[in-house]
Amino acid sequence: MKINVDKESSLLEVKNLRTAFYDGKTKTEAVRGIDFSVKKGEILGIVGESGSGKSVLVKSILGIVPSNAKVDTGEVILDGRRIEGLSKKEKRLIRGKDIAMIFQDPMTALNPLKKAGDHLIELLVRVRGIKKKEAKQEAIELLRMVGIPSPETRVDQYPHEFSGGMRQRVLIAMALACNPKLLIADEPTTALDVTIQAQILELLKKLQREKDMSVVLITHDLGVVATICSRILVMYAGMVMEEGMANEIFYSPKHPYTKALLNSIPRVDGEKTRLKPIKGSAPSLKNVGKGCPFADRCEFAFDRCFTEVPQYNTFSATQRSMCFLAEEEVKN
Amino acid sequence: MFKYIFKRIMQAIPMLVIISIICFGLIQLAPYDAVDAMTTPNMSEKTVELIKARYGLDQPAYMQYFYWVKGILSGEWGYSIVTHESISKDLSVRIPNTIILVLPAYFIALVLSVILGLIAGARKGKLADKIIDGLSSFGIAIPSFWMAMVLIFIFGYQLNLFPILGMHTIGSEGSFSDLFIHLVLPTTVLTLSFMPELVRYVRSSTIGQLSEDYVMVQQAYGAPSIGILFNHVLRNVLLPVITIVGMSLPMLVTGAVVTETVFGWPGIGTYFVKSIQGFDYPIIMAIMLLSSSLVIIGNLLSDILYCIVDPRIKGMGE
Amino acid sequence: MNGEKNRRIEKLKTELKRNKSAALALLFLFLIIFVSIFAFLSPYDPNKVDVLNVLQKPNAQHLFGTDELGRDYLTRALYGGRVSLIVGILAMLISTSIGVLVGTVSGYFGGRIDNFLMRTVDIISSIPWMILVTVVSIYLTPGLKAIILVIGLFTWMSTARMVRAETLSVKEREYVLYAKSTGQSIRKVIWKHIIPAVMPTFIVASTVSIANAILMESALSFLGLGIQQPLSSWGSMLQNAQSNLGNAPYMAILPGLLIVFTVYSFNKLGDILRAVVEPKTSGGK
Amino acid sequence: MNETREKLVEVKNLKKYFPIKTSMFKKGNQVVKAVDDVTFHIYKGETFGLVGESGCGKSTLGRTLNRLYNPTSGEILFDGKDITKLNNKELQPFRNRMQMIFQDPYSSLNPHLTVEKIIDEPLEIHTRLSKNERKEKIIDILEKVGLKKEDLDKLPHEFSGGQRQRIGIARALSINPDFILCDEAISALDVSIQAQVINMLEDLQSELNLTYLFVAHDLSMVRHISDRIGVMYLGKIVEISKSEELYDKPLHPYTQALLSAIPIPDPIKAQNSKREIITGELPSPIEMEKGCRFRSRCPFAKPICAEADPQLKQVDDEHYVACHLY
Repeated sequence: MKINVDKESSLLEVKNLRTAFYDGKTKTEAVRGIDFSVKKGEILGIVGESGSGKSVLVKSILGIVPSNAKVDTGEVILDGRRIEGLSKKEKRLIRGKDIAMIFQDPMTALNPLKKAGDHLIELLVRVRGIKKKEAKQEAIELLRMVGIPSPETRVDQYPHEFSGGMRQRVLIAMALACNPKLLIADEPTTALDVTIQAQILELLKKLQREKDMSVVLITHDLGVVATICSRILVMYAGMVMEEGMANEIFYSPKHPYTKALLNSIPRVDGEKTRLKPIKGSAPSLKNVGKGCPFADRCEFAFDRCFTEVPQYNTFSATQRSMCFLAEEEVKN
Repeated sequence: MFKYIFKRIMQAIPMLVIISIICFGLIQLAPYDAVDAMTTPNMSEKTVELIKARYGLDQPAYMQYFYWVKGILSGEWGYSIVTHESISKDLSVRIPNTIILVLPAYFIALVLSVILGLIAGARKGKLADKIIDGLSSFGIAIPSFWMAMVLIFIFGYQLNLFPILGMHTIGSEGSFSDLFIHLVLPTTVLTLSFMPELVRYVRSSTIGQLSEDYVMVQQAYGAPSIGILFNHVLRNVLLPVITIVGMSLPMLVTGAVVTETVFGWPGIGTYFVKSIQGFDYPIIMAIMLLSSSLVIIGNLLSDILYCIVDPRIKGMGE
Repeated sequence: MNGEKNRRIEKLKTELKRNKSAALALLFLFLIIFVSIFAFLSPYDPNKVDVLNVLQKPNAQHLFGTDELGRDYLTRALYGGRVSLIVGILAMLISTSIGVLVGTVSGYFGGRIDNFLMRTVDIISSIPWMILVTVVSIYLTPGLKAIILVIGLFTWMSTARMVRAETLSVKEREYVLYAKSTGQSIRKVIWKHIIPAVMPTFIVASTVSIANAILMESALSFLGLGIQQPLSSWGSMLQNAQSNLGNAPYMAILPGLLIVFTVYSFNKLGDILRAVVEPKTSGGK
Repeated sequence: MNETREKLVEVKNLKKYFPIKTSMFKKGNQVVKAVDDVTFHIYKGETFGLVGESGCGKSTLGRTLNRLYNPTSGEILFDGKDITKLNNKELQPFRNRMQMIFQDPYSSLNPHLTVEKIIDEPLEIHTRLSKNERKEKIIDILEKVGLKKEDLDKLPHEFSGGQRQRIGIARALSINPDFILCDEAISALDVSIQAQVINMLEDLQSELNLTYLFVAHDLSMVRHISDRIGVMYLGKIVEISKSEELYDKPLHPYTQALLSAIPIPDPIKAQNSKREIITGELPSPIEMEKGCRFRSRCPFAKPICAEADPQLKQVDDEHYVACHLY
């Protein structure tokens, strides 16, 4: 295999990103100082349970956080350009053109009063500068590309005439219409049935290869990341607990949270063993303590874990983990 | 879609029948005899009998009801007890007068409300919203007659800019500019009294739509906020407004009762109030029947309109 | 339940702090209710004719002047407030009780009962209220009782619709399904599960319906179809004021402002209550 | 050995149709066949899993079985007694033996009631205990599900999703039922919390000798907790089998497709497994043609599949399948 140097370089780099929700005087920090990068042509999975901040993280990158939330600090570098330095309009133009996003609930993501085709045509005209007349033909092609049968008639149908899976395909077509360098998929299959989920994941994989895009896939389902992601970020309470290649995360996890998470899911094959749940429940982000956010639920936690946030320890060129225990391991 | 419209029409018919029965029942209950409206005290007993027979007033109630419905359908609405004038003739003069007043006021109010409501909704929590929303919640609390009195005092008594009574200056009945000058104050009052609720409706509907997922999706694809507002949100906001417009049909008759009374406008409102004060039952019932039928027809129209405009309903039942 | 009560009080406090106009409205309501209860403390008799002091402009003795019969205007306005508030509150009680009853029954039982009740609502609401209320009032002896009844009996339809919609959605919640599946009696299901869930709707609807009843009463009285002499309400005072608009414009100011502020305040009260009574359905966010 | 096992629930030819309202004048003759001629049984003390995609009728089947819905036709035998036609009063003695746990830990608890009152609801209906005795019992159960006495006076919103689900379980357990319907009971929970609840359900089962009907769409969880599993597609059970056997040797093409669609949390296996991704989507449950319902998506469809509705037949011990291939 020929190693493409360009492929190894980062498409997107995020540094020290912090986002919080404000309700009057109370501040709820959903994203607490996150660094990560997306390489060209990879599928990066971001895994986390509800409240881990994974969805807020990507919305912060795109600058589409809800009105009661604010990105406090952080640097986002896309293809060598710092996004902060750009004007409001330039920032807006990055969305769609460079980074496209698909969402969790395909049922509500399309304007009910606009035809499927109009959603695409609008984008083709605005982002790609295609003439309106030709745009319709292109829209049909896009629908065909995402596997919608008889796209010639479907293009003139309204969202309510599509099933959930088909709507998600329309949204993927919208993303493709922009020819983005990066596609962010926020729980794209959570609202869908397993058989439809398998179809959509297959489609994403195929499109990523054909278009040579980078994909960031956000999900709570470890099965989904294992199926299509090459690299994984494990998030908990607004922080990255562990980061590594898929094999590293699944076969030699370093962080107790990653380990616990893997232990708590049932196996599809082999012997039935008793599940090992994680004790307690997710921490409130309203009043976070001083220490490691997972300390309360961690079976290996010791005093230091409650008073100090651990630094990252690097295990390989690709794997790092935020835990004191790992520190010991590295030293030894 | 046609199936749905047909169904909807079939639903409206029994409603109209029930309303007509209620009106008829109230007439029967009323402490007067319908024949009084058509007779004068110096008519002979026999003439009265003849008239009774002619109008079917000697028949049992349900037969009278059919005669009555037949009369109404053929434009025969009975006579005033007080003036002995034909009600349908009166109405044909009064209704246009009310429409001249209400229609422009409603139209202006609608356009302004959509604009203001959109601005307020889009700038939720900002200064523009605070002003618009604050004024409209105050506006809802202002009785229209009081607003009319204030305007009359300022523009009529103090500044002497506009006439404060009636529709024409005596002697210049045909003049359009004269009519226009008379229209200014009552139209302003009506516009201002229609607006607050419409503004609040459009505002909350805009806020609701802006929090929909599809708006976030459009943002994620870099659509400018103005573009999202006009290309996407506006349609969704205007759609329910259609319903309101349809349901406002009866306003053409009863929308200005109080305002007309204050300004002495010779429309349905003053006619109605006068008939109430004079216990002129046939007129009261005629107006009640007319306005309720308009409500039902208005609802029907708005449903049909909705059904034509909304693709989600269009597809149903096929 | 104490925790819940405290939480609501807390919520009320923050809501009032955030929403200054609402706090003012609440203050105004307390004030207006207080002064109309203690209106009898006024040194003037609201109905005493004083021909020497007819149509006096506001002065030190008569803060808001006198009317065409020389009666102290402020005193009359306070007594008028009593009438307007009584009409508003009693009419609200009638209309919301009917509305909640019809709404829950209709929503919970569905089927034919629902069909019948909702058609009735449709029919009554297809007669414009102005027409309906005036028509019915001519069959009754005019006066305070009549106006309360008429407004109360013919304005419950929107409450019924709201409560019905709420009931329909609550009925499908899983805790109601559970109660049914475990054999709870219908009466108790409604009492324990449905009614508390429609309470917020009911409370908000009732403040708004006080406001609307006051407005309706004033309009009817203004047209001469409502409160009759010697009793007066703000609406009937304005009717009086209209004929004296040329020579005593101040007569229109006080009752008008009182109506506006009272109605506004009741509506605002509804807004605050909406924020306070909504139960917390989720933790965390 | 199986002959001697006692059946707690037996369902015979159960149908549940929902009419579709087409007009206000005539009741529509169109129906959704949510459950269409289903026959199966649940042994005492076992966990029977019911899987299928949304709209397949699994929840309706569960709820009809618990008599939350009135069945259109067919028979439900509970502990040998036909409860299909009993009215509310006659059902009362069965109501306390059949309990339910719901999917949504938010909407399954009345937000206006305290934990004590929530759990007290079934106790008040089904027992003659005094208020104090009931309270003692409630505290006892709370501890059993891992909550504390101090939680009695709290309202549901003060708990996390997992804790709320525990309250729901405590409510179901309070009157010592034999049978619990778990209707997507863990679907709304986070992965790490799901495991807590599943373990607790397993412990309670062995301690109290409970029988579960576990309705879910998460196939790996169902495999984990169930002894036997039924697979539903458009209102029909297409396959019933012991859970290991079902996953090792699925017979029905739909079961095969469903299982191969499960994303495996293991990168090497996931990438090596040859996944049979079925095309197409669920057809409308209203316009059902005759013949096998799966044939529009089935890779092995034959002419006969369009002709006759395949019946459930036994192919192995405790393994039933409804497919013309067998």
